[in-house]
Amino acid sequence: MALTTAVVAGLALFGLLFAVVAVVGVLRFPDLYTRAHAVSKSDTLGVGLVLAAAAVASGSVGVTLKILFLFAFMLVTSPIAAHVLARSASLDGVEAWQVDPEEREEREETEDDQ
Amino acid sequence: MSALALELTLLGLLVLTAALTAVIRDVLAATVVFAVYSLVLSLVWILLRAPDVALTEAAVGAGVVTVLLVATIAKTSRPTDHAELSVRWPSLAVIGVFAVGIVTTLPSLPAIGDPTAPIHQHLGTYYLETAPAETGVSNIVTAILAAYRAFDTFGEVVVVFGAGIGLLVVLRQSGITLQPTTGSTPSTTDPGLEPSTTDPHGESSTTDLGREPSVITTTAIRYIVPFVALFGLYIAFHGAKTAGGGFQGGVVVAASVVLVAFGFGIESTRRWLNDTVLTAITAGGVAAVVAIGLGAMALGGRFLEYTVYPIPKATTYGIELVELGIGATVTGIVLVFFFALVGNAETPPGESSPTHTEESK
Amino acid sequence: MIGGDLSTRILLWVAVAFVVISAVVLYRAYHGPTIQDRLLAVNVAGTNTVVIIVLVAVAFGLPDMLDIAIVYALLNFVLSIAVARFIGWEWI
Amino acid sequence: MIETLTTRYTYVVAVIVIAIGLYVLFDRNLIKKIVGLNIFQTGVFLFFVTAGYRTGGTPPIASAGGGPYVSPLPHVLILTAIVVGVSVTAVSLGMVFLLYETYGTVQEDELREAIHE
Repeated sequence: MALTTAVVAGLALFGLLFAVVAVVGVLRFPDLYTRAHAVSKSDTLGVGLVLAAAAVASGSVGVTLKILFLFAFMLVTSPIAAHVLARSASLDGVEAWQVDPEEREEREETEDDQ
Repeated sequence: MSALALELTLLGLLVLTAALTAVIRDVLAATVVFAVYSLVLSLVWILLRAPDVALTEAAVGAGVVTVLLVATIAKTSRPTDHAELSVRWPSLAVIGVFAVGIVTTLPSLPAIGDPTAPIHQHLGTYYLETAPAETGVSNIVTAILAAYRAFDTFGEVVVVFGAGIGLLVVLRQSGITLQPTTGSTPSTTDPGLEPSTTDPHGESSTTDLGREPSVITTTAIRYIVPFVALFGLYIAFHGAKTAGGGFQGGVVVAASVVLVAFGFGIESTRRWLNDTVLTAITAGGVAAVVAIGLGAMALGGRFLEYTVYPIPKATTYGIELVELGIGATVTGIVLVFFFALVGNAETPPGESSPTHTEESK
Repeated sequence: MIGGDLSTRILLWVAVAFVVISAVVLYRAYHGPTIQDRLLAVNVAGTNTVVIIVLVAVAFGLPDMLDIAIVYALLNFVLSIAVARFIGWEWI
Repeated sequence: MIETLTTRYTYVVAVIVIAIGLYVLFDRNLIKKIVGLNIFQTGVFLFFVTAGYRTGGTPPIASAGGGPYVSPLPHVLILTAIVVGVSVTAVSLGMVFLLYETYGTVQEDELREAIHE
């Protein structure tokens, strides 16, 4: 009994970590493309791990099959949704974020004299 | 303890999203926050052990209302990009007094979940005990909906049907009809939108949205649509055994057609699903429910009295057929909503209305 | 029964964490400079909702609720594509 | 007061959501009015479904030895109400679009002036 609880706890917390990372990415990243990038990767993985934890905790085959289908579906659709958003943004002329030129020169100077 | 914590955080988030929708000035940002509100609400229904209501909220919130709201916003106003907050204090004060007034009456209600509350005594227990046996259907909510209150559900189907017709009538005033533009007439002279030249074999080179859909989306949609449609039918068919029913299944099936519309161009989908098919589905659903009802009267029973039919387990089949009738009607009507409000891609709003000025609010 | 053994309690507390995450994502939904940012926030909130539904379904032992999670996964995808494609056409 | 909060907190949340729905209903923008109407409706639905809740209850789907069921009656009423609510929302969005087509605005005050001309 303790083993399954440990597995469930491990999977769930690890998955939660990735979900938190995804949300931090969504909030902190400078422009849409990096945010979409964060969501499509980290969120999908985080969700997958937590779903695995739920499947292990449920123990019944029926529930695990449904969760498997759910994860397979989200594995396909979540990145595509992020792709569609990014594409619609690029067609709308949302520019990607660049380090602005002055900042880049300062950075190069600091790297030279290190 | 943890269940209570989940319930309180969900209710907190529910109030937060509702309040945020209220204070955000930009209408599109408010609609997006309203979509999150609908997600949280569906979770609250699950915690209150109402799977049917949660499923309907899911189908409605994510499937119909948000898409229609965003469609109307994109067609009417030019939302500002910076969303500032603004609060109208006088109306807040008046409504605050109103809310406090109601809250003071709450102590007279029984505590939440109290088994001795009157709702669990009289009628509720009757249905819980007799419904499964009498109707042979394990989902008691569907049993009540389609058997005991079949006439009311019939009224609900007619309301949905009426809404579809009402929307078409309203939109006809502004020159928008469901007629697919036959042939490949260039959509508008506006240079911005390339004319949607449809090749002879019907595959339009550029979609009527004026943009080539990315290969990723079309192939993904091509593989996903059958699952979405199949799952919608499963919900509609299986409404008697597990949570689900005609309405929720109908919305999911309609969502699969919306996917096709966005994957392969609204124009070609409308030509595939032209008016005869749409009217057949919607009218067919309502006609099915009426036929079952009148058939019962023909056999000497009352309107929609399934037990009169000679076949064994008549009520179960009656319920499932009525649910399918609802499903068909709802699929047709949601598609009418979609094609009417979203579908007329050829005439971007600027052109069709004479009085529309360029910098409209 | 519900909060009974340890694994269900863990699942429920992880569900609470996901609700908090959805609340935090609201900032992007409100502030997001472009429309697509807001849609991304709804997308993340939708995925989180699916996970919460599965966790609650397993913790409370209600297998029927998984259908709701699947419906949400399907409709969130449709919502993202429909709105993103639709908005791309307009001048917004 | 505290006793109400601890045993009837969901009703209090329902009342708050109804109040917020009313507040949004008074907004200038017609589309936000429709969103406000939806929020107001869901507040009432929350009130109904919580009334039917029963501690330790299972969903009203008959299964062998299903334990104390939650009362199915509010669920049935709310299912019909949500369907009608969607129909009202769709038709009112159509009307907002028609108003925009003829008067070119969705703001209530600008609309009133445009109608008076």
